[in-house]
Amino acid sequence: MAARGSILPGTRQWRVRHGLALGLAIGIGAALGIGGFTFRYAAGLSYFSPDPVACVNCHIMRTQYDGWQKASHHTVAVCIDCHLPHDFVPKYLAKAENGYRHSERFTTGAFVEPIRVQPRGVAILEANCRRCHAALAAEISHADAPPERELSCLHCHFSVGHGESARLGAPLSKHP
Amino acid sequence: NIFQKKVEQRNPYVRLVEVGEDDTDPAKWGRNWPAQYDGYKHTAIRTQTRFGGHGGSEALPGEKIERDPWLKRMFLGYAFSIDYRDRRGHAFMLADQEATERLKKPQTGSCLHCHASIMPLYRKLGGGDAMAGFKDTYKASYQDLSKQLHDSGHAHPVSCVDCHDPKDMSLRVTRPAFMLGIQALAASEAAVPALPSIALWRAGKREKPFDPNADATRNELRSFVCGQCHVEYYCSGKMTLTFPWGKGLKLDDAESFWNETKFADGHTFFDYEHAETGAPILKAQHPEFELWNQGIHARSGVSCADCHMPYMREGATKVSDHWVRSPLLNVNRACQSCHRASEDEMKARVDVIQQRNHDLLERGGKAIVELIDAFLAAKGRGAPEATLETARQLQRKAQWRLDYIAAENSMGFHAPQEAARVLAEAIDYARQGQTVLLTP
Amino acid sequence: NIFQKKVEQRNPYVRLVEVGEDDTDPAKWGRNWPAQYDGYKHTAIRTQTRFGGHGGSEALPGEKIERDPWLKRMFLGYAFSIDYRDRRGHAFMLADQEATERLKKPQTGSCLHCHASIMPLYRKLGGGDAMAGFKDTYKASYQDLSKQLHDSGHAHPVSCVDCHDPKDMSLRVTRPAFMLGIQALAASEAAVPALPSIALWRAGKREKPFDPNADATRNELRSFVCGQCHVEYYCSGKMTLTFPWGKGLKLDDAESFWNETKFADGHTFFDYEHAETGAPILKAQHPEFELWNQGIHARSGVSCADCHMPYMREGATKVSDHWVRSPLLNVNRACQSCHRASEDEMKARVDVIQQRNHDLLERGGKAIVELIDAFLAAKGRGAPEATLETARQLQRKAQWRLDYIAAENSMGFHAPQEAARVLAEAIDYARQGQTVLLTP
Ligand code: HEC
Ligand code: HEC
Ligand code: HEC
Ligand code: HEC
Ligand code: HEC
Ligand code: HEC
Ligand code: HEC
Ligand code: HEC
Ligand code: HEC
Ligand code: HEC
Ligand code: HEC
Ligand code: HEC
Ligand code: HEC
Ligand code: HEC
Ligand SMILES: [Ca+2]
Ligand SMILES: [Ca+2]
Repeated sequence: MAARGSILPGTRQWRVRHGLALGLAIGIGAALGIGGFTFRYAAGLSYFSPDPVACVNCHIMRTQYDGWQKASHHTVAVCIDCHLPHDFVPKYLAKAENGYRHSERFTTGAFVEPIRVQPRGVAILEANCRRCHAALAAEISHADAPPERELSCLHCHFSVGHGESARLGAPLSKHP
Repeated sequence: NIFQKKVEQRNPYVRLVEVGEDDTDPAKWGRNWPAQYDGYKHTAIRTQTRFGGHGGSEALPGEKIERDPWLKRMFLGYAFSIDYRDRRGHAFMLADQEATERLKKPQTGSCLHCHASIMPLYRKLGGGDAMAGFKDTYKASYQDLSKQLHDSGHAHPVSCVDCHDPKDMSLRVTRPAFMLGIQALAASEAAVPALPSIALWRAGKREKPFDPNADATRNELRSFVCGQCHVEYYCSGKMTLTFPWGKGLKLDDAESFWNETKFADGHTFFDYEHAETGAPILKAQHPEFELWNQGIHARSGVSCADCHMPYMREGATKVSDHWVRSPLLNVNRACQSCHRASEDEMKARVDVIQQRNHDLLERGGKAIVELIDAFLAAKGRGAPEATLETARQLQRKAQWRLDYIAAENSMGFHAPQEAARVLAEAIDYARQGQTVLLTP
Repeated sequence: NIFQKKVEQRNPYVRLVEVGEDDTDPAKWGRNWPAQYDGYKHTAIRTQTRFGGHGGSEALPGEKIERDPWLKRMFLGYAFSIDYRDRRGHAFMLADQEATERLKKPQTGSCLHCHASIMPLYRKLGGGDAMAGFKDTYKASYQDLSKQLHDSGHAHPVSCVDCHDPKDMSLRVTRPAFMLGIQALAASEAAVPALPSIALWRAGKREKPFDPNADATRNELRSFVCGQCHVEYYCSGKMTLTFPWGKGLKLDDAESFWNETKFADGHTFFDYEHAETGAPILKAQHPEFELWNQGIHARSGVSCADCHMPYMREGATKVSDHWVRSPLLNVNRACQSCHRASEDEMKARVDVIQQRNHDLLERGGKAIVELIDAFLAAKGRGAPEATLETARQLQRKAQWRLDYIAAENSMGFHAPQEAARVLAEAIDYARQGQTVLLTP
C-alpha cells in the first residue's frame, strides 16, 4: 500500500483541523448530553496520564495492552509515546479529541471492531518512530518529503507495538 | 491434564442447568450459554457468496450436478450422479441427509457419524464403549440406524456436546473415525508442519497412541473439532468408516493409502465402477481439513475457528461466533483481525484466488469429459483391452484429483498453490488417457 | 516539481565529490556513499541456493540447457539452444553478455539496454534525446554498439546513475523501454491492483502520459527500478526493444499483445520458428516484474527492494543492502521484519512453494517433448497440413506458458498460485497438441 497521505502532526493545518474537530466534538457532545459526562468519568482524565494502565481502563484496549507487554517496546515506550503527538499543543488537542471521541464511541458503542488505527493515528505513530529513531532513520527518511515520497515505518515494523496483529485476541499458535 | 485443571479452576460460567454427555439437545445448553446458542441457531439462515453458501431455494440447495454437467458425467455409476447439492448451515445437516435422493441406493449407518449428535447411540450400541459401537455401524442400513437414532431421542444435528466437554466447556473431539485417523497419522512418518503437537508426541515415549484431547494444543483443537467431519472418507458397506490418513494428509498420501487398501474379498480399494468406462474410481469428499493443512494459514497456526467462528463482542466479554458460515460474510472480524488491508481488498484477494481455481476446474472438467468420450470411441473401434485398462487407471488418477478440489469447499482458498498443482495433475492424466486411447 | 525543490533544500548527504548524469563509474559515487558501494561490489561474489544464484564454476555459471534437456529441445532453432546459463550478480552483467555464445548469431544493439550503464550513449546517439537515440539501436549490430560503448568509456554494468538522481539520490527510472511500457500499461484499461499510482493517474486529467518519476510513489519506485530489466521483452532486429504491457501485465495480456503485433512485413509476431516443427514460437524472458505483480506481496505493497535490498544497520544508521541477491541468503533481514516465524520456518515455506513449482515444470517439460515427438511422427505418417498447423499453434501456446515460468527466476515464489495456473495451462495445451496429432 502507498504511504498514507495524511497531514503530519504539528503542522499548521493539523492544529486548525483538530481545533475544529474538538469544537465540533464538544458541540455534538453537549447536544447528546453524554459527552462531557463520560469524558470526565469514563476515561477522559486518563488521557492525561502516561500510565498504560490508564488506557486499559477501557477493556477494549485490553488486547493491545497485552500485545504491548509482549512486544519489543514495552521496556522503552508506553502508549502515549507512540500514539500521541510529542509537542505540547497538538498533544493537548489530540488528547482532548481522542479522549472525547473514544469516550463517546465507547459509551454509545458506535465503533467497528476490530479497532483499527486511523490514518491520523498512523501519522502520529510515524512521527514518533522518527522522533526516537531520528539518527537511525536519517538516511532513509526525509521528514519534509511529501507522503507519497515517504516510506512508512509500519510497512515493515507494524509489529513493534503489539507483536503479530490479533486484534480480537484470536489465539495464534504462538500463544496457545 | 493441566489444561483441563486450569479450566476447572476458573470454570468461568454460571450455570442455570446442568448438562451432561447425553444432552444432545442444544436448546438445553442454550440456557447456560445463550450467546453461543443464538449463533448456533443462525446456521439455519440462508447465506450465499459467489462460491460459498448455497444457491437454490430456501427449501432446497442448488443441484451441483446440474450446474456442472461434467460432475454428473464423472459420477455416472454412483449415487452422487443422482443428487449432489450445495452444502448449507449446520442446522440442516440431518434433514438434508435424510432428504437426499442418494438414499435411494442402499447406504450404511456410518453416514450418521457426521450428520447427527450420535455419540449416545454409539455408546448404547457398544454397551458403553462408543468405539466398539461405531465400528459395526457400517453393517447396519442407514434406515435402520436412523430409526434407532430417532427413537433414542438424539436426532439432532451436530450439537454442543460434540465439540465441548460438558464438565468445563473445553474443546474436545468425540468422533471415532477422527480418533483412528489422527492416531494413524501420528504413528506415520508424514511431515505435519501445521500440527506441532503430533511432532511433540512423536519425539516422546509413544507409550499411548496420540490422544488429541490430551496431547493437542487448544489452538489445534480449534481445527480438530472441524476435522471430525470436513474430511475425505470411505463410507459404505464393505468396511468401517475410514479417514485415509495413515500415510499423511496430502492428496498423494491418501491416494497411496487407498491404493494399498484391500477389501475383505482381496480386491483393491475403489468406491465405484464408472458406468461408461468401468474404471475403478476413487470418490473424493470435502477434504477441507486436509487441504487447509497444505496451506500457509495452517502453517501459521491459523485455525478453522479463527475464520469461521471469529470472536465477537458480547457486552464486556468476547464470544466465538457460533454462526459457522463463510468468512466472506464477516470479513472484518474473520480477516481484519490479522490482516491490515481493507475489507474490499481482502475480498478482492479471495476473488482472485477463487477465480483462478475455478478456471482450472472448468479446464479439468473439459478434459475428463473428453477422456470418457475418447474411451467410448476407442472401445467402439475395438481397441485392445490393455489399452483400455491403462486408460481406466489414468481416469482413476485424473478423477481423484479433479474431484478432490471440486469437492473441497473453499474454491481453492484454503491452499491456493496446492489446489492448482492438484488440478494441473488432473488435467495431465486426463489428457494422457486420451493419447493412450488414440495411439494405434 | 516541488519534491525536487524540497530535496535540494535538504540534500542529506555530505559529498566528497560531485556526481552527474555522465558518471557511470560506480567507484566515483562510492566515495560519497561507501556503504552502498561496498554492497554493490559484493554482487561479484558467487552465491547459490537450491534454485537461486548459480551453479557451475567461479568462472562460468552452470548451463541451464544441459541441466534441463527439455529446455534445449524447446529452443531448437533459436540462439538460446546454443548457450543459456544461470544468472549471477549484477557485477557480471556486461561481461556475461559479451561472453555468451548466443552472440555467434547476429544480435542487435538493443541488448545493451539492460546490461550496461548506457544512458550517456543513448543521449549521444539521439543528439541529447535519449529516447530518440534508443529507438534506433535495434538497427545497429551488437558488436557495433558494444564498440561505441567501450570507446565512450561507459562500459559498466548497471550503475548508481541508472537508479538514482545524482542531484539528490532519490530513486528514478531511466530506461526508455520501461518508460514506453509503463505508459502503455497506464493508458490501457488493465487492472493494476499492485500499482496504486497508475489508478490515481487514470482518475486524473491524463494530460501528460504517466511519468513514473513524477507520478509513482517511492514504494513503487522500489520495484520500478528493477522492472527496467527484469521483464519479458522482444529484443531483436525487426523492431525496437519492446515490453508487451499495452494490454496488462498478466501472461494472457502479453500473449494477446504479441498475437496482435505485426512486423513491418505484415507477418504476425514471433521470435523464432521451431527447428523441428516450424511452429512460430514466442520466447519468454525473465518476467520477474510481471509475475511479482500477480502475487500477494505486490498487492500488499511489498517491493523488490524490500526483499532483495533489505535495510541493514550500518553504524548508527540504516542503509539498503546493495548486495542485490537471493533473499534466502538473508532471511532475517529480508523476511523477518514482516514475518515473525523462525528463519527455518520461512525457508521451509519457500521450499514447499518452489518444490511444487519445480514438479510442475518437470511435468510440463515431459509434455512438450512428447508433443514435439508426436509432431515428427505424425509428419512422418504424412498427416494433413491442417492438423500439423493446429499442433503448431498449440505448441506456441504451450511453450509460451512453460518458458514463462521456467525463465522467471523465483521458481514460482513471486506468485505461487498464478505460476501453477500457467503451468497447468501449458500442460493442457501440450497434451491437446498430442491428441490432435494422434487423431486420424
Ligand atoms: C512502540 C510503539 C507503540 C506502543 C508503545 C504502543 N503502540 Fe499501539 N500501536 C502501535 C502500532 C505500530 C500500531 C498499528 C498496528 C498495525 O497497524 O498493525 C498500533 C495500534 C494500536 C491500536 C489500534 C489497533 C490496530 O491494530 O490498529 C490500539 C487500540 C493501540 N495501538 C493501543 C495501544 C495501547 C493501549 C498501548 C499501551 C498499552 C499501545 N498501543 C502502545 C505502536 C505502539
Ligand atoms: C474511554 C475508553 C478508552 C480509553 C480509556 C482509551 N481508549 Fe483507545 N479507543 C477506545 C475506542 C472506543 C476506540 C475506537 C474508536 C473508533 O473506532 O473511532 C479506541 C481506539 C484507539 C486507537 C485506534 C483508533 C485511532 O484513533 O487511531 C488507538 C491508537 C487508541 N485507542 C489508543 C489509546 C491509548 C494510547 C489510550 C491511553 C492513553 C487509550 N486508547 C485509552 C476507547 C478507549
Ligand atoms: C519513546 C521512544 C521510542 C518510540 C516512540 C519508538 N521507539 Fe523503537 N525503539 C526505542 C528504543 C529505545 C529501542 C531499543 C534500542 C534500539 O534498538 O534502538 C527501540 C527499538 C526498535 C526496533 C528494534 C527492535 C525491534 O522491535 O525489532 C525497531 C524495529 C523499532 N524500535 C521501530 C520503531 C517503530 C517502527 C516505531 C513507531 C511505531 C518506534 N520504534 C517507536 C525507542 C522508541
Ligand atoms: C484463513 C481463513 C480460513 C481458515 C483458517 C479456514 N477457512 Fe474455510 N474458508 C475460508 C474462505 C475465505 C472460504 C471461502 C468462502 C466462500 O467462498 O464464500 C472458506 C470456505 C470454507 C467452506 C465452505 C463454506 C461455504 O460457505 O460454503 C467450508 C466448509 C470450510 N471453509 C471449512 C473449513 C475448515 C474445516 C477449516 C479448517 C480445517 C477451514 N475452513 C479453515 C477461510 C478459511
Ligand atoms: C458432526 C459433523 C460436523 C462438524 C463437527 C462440523 N461440521 Fe461443518 N458441516 C457439516 C455438514 C454435514 C455440513 C453441511 C450441512 C448441510 O448442507 O445440510 C456442514 C456445513 C458447514 C459449512 C457451510 C455452511 C454454509 O452456510 O454453507 C461450513 C462453513 C462449515 N460446515 C464449517 C465448519 C467448521 C469451521 C467446523 C468446526 C468449528 C465444522 N464445520 C464442524 C458437518 C460438520
Ligand atoms: C466424515 C464425515 C461425513 C460422512 C461420513 C458423511 N458426510 Fe455427508 N457431509 C459431510 C460434510 C462435512 C458435508 C458438507 C460439505 C459438503 O457438502 O461438501 C456433507 C454434506 C452432505 C450433504 C449435503 C450436500 C450434498 O452432498 O448434497 C448430504 C445430502 C450428505 N452429506 C449425505 C451424506 C450421506 C448419504 C452419507 C453417507 C453415505 C454421508 N453424508 C456421510 C460430512 C460427512
Ligand atoms: C462444531 C463445533 C462446535 C459446536 C457444535 C459448538 N461449539 Fe462452542 N465453541 C467451538 C469452538 C471452536 C470454540 C472456541 C473455543 C476456544 O477457542 O477455546 C467454542 C467456544 C465456546 C464457548 C467458550 C466461549 C467462546 O464463545 O469462545 C462456549 C461457552 C461455547 N462454545 C458454547 C457452545 C454451545 C452452548 C453450543 C451449542 C449451542 C456450542 N458451543 C456448539 C466449537 C463448537
Ligand atoms: C489469525 C490470523 C489470520 C486470520 C484470521 C486470517 N489470516 Fe490470512 N494470513 C495470516 C498469516 C499469518 C498468513 C501468512 C503470511 C504471513 O505470515 O503474513 C496469511 C496469509 C494470507 C494470504 C496469502 C496466502 C495465500 O493463501 O494466498 C491471503 C490471501 C490471506 N491470508 C487472506 C485471508 C482472508 C481472506 C482471511 C479471512 C477469511 C484471513 N486471511 C484470515 C493470518 C491470518
Ligand atoms: C516477498 C519477497 C520478494 C519480493 C517482493 C520479490 N522477490 Fe525476487 N525472490 C524472492 C525469493 C524468495 C526468491 C527465490 C530465491 C532463491 O531461490 O534463492 C526470489 C528470486 C528472485 C530472482 C532470482 C534470484 C537468484 O538468486 O537467482 C530474481 C532475479 C528476483 N527474485 C527479482 C525480483 C524482482 C525484479 C522483484 C520485483 C519486481 C522481486 N524479485 C520481488 C523474494 C522476493
Ligand atoms: C540494467 C538492468 C538491470 C536492473 C536495473 C536490475 N537488474 Fe538485476 N540483473 C540484471 C542482469 C543482466 C542480471 C544477470 C547478470 C548475470 O547473470 O551476469 C541480473 C541479476 C539479478 C539477480 C541475480 C543475482 C544472483 O546472485 O544470482 C537478482 C536477485 C536481481 N538481478 C535482482 C534485481 C533487483 C531487485 C533489482 C532492482 C533493485 C534489479 N535486479 C535491477 C539486470 C538488471
Ligand atoms: C529487458 C532487459 C534485457 C534485455 C533487453 C536483454 N537482457 Fe540479458 N538479461 C536480463 C536479465 C534481467 C537477466 C538476468 C535474469 C536471467 O538470467 O534470467 C539477463 C541475463 C542474461 C545473460 C546471463 C544468463 C543467460 O541467459 O545465459 C546473458 C548471457 C544475457 N542476458 C544476454 C543477453 C543478450 C545477448 C541480449 C540481447 C539479445 C539480452 N541479454 C537482452 C535482461 C535483459
Ligand atoms: C522496507 C522495510 C523497512 C522499512 C520501511 C523500515 N525499516 Fe527499520 N528495519 C528494517 C530491517 C530489515 C531492519 C533490520 C536491519 C538489521 O538487522 O541490520 C530494520 C531495523 C530497524 C531498527 C533496529 C536497528 C537495530 O538493529 O537496532 C530500527 C530502530 C528501525 N528499523 C526503525 C525504523 C524506522 C523509524 C523506520 C521508518 C522511518 C523504519 N525502520 C523503516 C526494515 C525496514
Ligand atoms: C538497481 C538499482 C540500484 C542501483 C544500481 C543502485 N541503487 Fe542505491 N538504492 C536503490 C534502492 C531501491 C534504494 C532504496 C531507496 C528508497 O527506498 O528510497 C537505494 C538507496 C540508496 C541510497 C539511500 C540510502 C539507503 O541506503 O537506502 C543511497 C545513498 C544509494 N542507494 C547509493 C547508491 C550508490 C552509491 C550506488 C552505486 C554504487 C547505488 N546506490 C546503486 C537501488 C539502486
Ligand atoms: C515488507 C513486508 C514483507 C516482507 C519483507 C516479506 N513479506 Fe511475505 N508477506 C507479506 C504480506 C503483507 C503477505 C500477505 C499476507 C498478509 O497480509 O499477511 C505476505 C505473504 C507471504 C506468504 C504467503 C503468500 C504466498 O505467496 O504463499 C509467504 C510464503 C511469504 N510471505 C514469505 C515471505 C518470504 C520468504 C519473504 C522474504 C524473502 C517475505 N515473505 C518477505 C509481507 C512481507
Ligand atoms: Ca472418499
Ligand atoms: Ca520475449
